[in-house]
Amino acid sequence: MKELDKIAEMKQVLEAALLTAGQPLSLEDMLKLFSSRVERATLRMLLDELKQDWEDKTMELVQVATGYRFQAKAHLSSYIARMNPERQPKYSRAVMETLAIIAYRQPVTRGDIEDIRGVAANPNILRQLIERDWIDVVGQREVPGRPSLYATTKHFLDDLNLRSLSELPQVEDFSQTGMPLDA
Amino acid sequence: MKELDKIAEMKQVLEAALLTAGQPLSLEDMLKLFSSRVERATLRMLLDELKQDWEDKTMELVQVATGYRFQAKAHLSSYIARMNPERQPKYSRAVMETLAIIAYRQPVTRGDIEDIRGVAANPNILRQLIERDWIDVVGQREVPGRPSLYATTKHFLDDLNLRSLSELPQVEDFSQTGMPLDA
Amino acid sequence: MLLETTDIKINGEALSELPQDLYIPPNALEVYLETFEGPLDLLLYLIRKNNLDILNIQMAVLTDQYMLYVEKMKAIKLELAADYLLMSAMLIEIKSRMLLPKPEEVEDEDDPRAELVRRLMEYEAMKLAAQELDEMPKVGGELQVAHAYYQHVAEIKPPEVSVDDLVAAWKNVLKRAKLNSHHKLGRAELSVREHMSIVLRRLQSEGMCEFSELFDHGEGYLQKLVVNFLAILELSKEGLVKITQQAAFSTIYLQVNNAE
Repeated sequence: MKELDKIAEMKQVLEAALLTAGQPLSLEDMLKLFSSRVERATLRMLLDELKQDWEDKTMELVQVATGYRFQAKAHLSSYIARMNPERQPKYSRAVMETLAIIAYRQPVTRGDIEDIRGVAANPNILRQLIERDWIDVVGQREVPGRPSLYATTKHFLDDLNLRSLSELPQVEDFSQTGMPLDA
Repeated sequence: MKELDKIAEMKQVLEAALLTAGQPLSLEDMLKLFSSRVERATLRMLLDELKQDWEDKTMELVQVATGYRFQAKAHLSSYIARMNPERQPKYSRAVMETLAIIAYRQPVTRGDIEDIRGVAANPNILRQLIERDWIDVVGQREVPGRPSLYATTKHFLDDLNLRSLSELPQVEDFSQTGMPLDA
Repeated sequence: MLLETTDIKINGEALSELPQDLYIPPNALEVYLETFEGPLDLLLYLIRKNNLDILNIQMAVLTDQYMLYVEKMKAIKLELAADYLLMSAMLIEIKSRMLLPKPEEVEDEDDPRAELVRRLMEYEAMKLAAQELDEMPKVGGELQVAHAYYQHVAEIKPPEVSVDDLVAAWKNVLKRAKLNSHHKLGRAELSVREHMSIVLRRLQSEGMCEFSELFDHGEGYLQKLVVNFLAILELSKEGLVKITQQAAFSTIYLQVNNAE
C-alpha cells in the first residue's frame, strides 16, 4: 500500500515535470526529481505507464534524441499552429538542400555540399543552420586547408521528432528507373 | 450528438493549446484556434470545464493577468525545481577558514577561532555553518562567560564523503620542525 | 499563354506545366529561371520534361536545350553563376566524346555520361530528401511540445565544499597564525579531536557517564580505546570534563565540567 502510494506520487511528479519542461528530459534529468535512489528500470516503467495513461488524451509521450517529452497529438497540432501562423520562417530550397546533404551524407565539408548541389555555397546558409542549432562542426578533414566537417546535432533530431538519424525518411532517387542509389 | 462531439473536440484543442503555449493565452488567442465563430461565453464555459477536469490531477488551470495557463500544482513544483537547482556562490574565505579551524581543532570556542584567525568572528559565519548542519555546539568551556564549544557533525563528514576526521589529509606545518603526535 | 509570376512553384511538378517554347514574359522568365537551384536542377528539369532516360541520356537533346536556357538567361541579363557555364562546358565535352567511335567493349565507367549521371542521381536524391525534411512537422511549427508553467521555487543549493577546499583554508590559517607551529597535525591527533567532540556530545546529553561506558567494544576496539583515552585526557587537560573517582579502583565517572 505504502509502495503503491509512492509509485503513484512519483508518476505525478514525472508527469508534471514533463508537462512543464518545454524540452525533452533525459533519464538523468528525471532522476534528479527524486531525492531517494530510483532505478532507471523503475523510471522506464513509470514512463511506459504514463504513455499509456495519455493514450486517448490530447498529448502523447514520445522519445526523441535527447529524451522524453509530451507533445500535442498530430490531429490537434494544426489547430494550435493557427494561433501563431508566422512563428516559423520557411527556409529556402537552398537551405533545405544543404540541410538534407548534411543530414544524409554527414560528415561533409562545404566543398562536398557544393559538389552535390552543383553551385557555390552561400556562407549565410550554413550560418542559418548553425544558429538554429541544427548543424555544427564536428572536425576538420585532413586535406590542405583543413576544411570544417559539418554534421547534424541532436537538437535537429529533437526538432524533427526523431530518435536517431536512422529514422530519417528513406530517399529514393529517380524511383521510376528503379536503380538503387549506390549501384 | 454532433454538437457534443464538436464541444468535446474544442475542449481537446483548448487543452493542447494551453499545455503547449509556454505563456498565458488570452481569450483572443484562443478564439484563433477555431475557424468557426465561437462565442466568448462558450470559450469561458469550456475553460471552466477544463478546470474541473484537471481538479485532481497534476496541473491546474489558472487565470493570470494576461490570460489562462496550466501550471503544476504547488506541491509538485518543488520537485521540478530540483532539476535545475541554483548553486550558491562559493563560501567566503572567512567561512572556509572557520570551518577548517573547527574541523582540525575541535572542540573550539568562538574565542579560539578568533585567536587563531587573528580577527573578530562574524557571528553570521557560525550561524551559516550551524544551519547547514555542519557544526554544532558540543558543550561549554568552563571559563567566564561559558563560551560554546563547536565541533563538526556527522553530516559534515557525510557531505565531504569522509568516514572520520582522521581521513582529512595531514597538513604539513610550514615550520616542518614538528614532532608528530603519533610518533 | 500568359504566365502569372504567382503560378511559379518551386517544386518540379509545377514547373513541368510551363510552356515548352520559351514565350514567357521577360519579367516572369527571370523569376522562372531563378527557381532553379543550379545547373543540376535545370538538367533534371529538362530530363523530366523531355522524358529522357537518365541511364541513357540523349546528350544532343539535353545539351541543346540546356544551352537554349542559358542563352535566355544571358539575354535577360540574369546574373549567371559560373556554375551554369561550367556545366555547359561539361555537356559539350560529353557530347563530343559520345561522337567518337566506341571501343569494342563498353564498360560502364567508360561511358562519358557516367559521372554526369552519378551527379544527377545524387543531386536528385538530396533534392527529394530536402522536400521530405521540409514537409516533416517540426518543433516550433506543426509540432508543439508541452510547456506548462510551474512556480520556480528557489531551490538554492548551498555551495559545495571539497576536502581540498578545506585543506587549502586550513593551510591559509596555519600560514598566517603561526599557531601550534611545533608539530604537524597527524591523523592520530585528528582522531583524538574528533573523539573529544564525541565524548563531549555524549556527556552533554547524558550528564554523567561511567568511564568504561565511553568505550564501545565494536570493531577496531583497541585502536579506538587508545584514541578515546587520549581524547578524555585532552578534554581533562583543557578543563572541559571532570573525572571523579570516589576511591581507588572504584568506578570512574566523567561529567561535563560545570563550574558550580
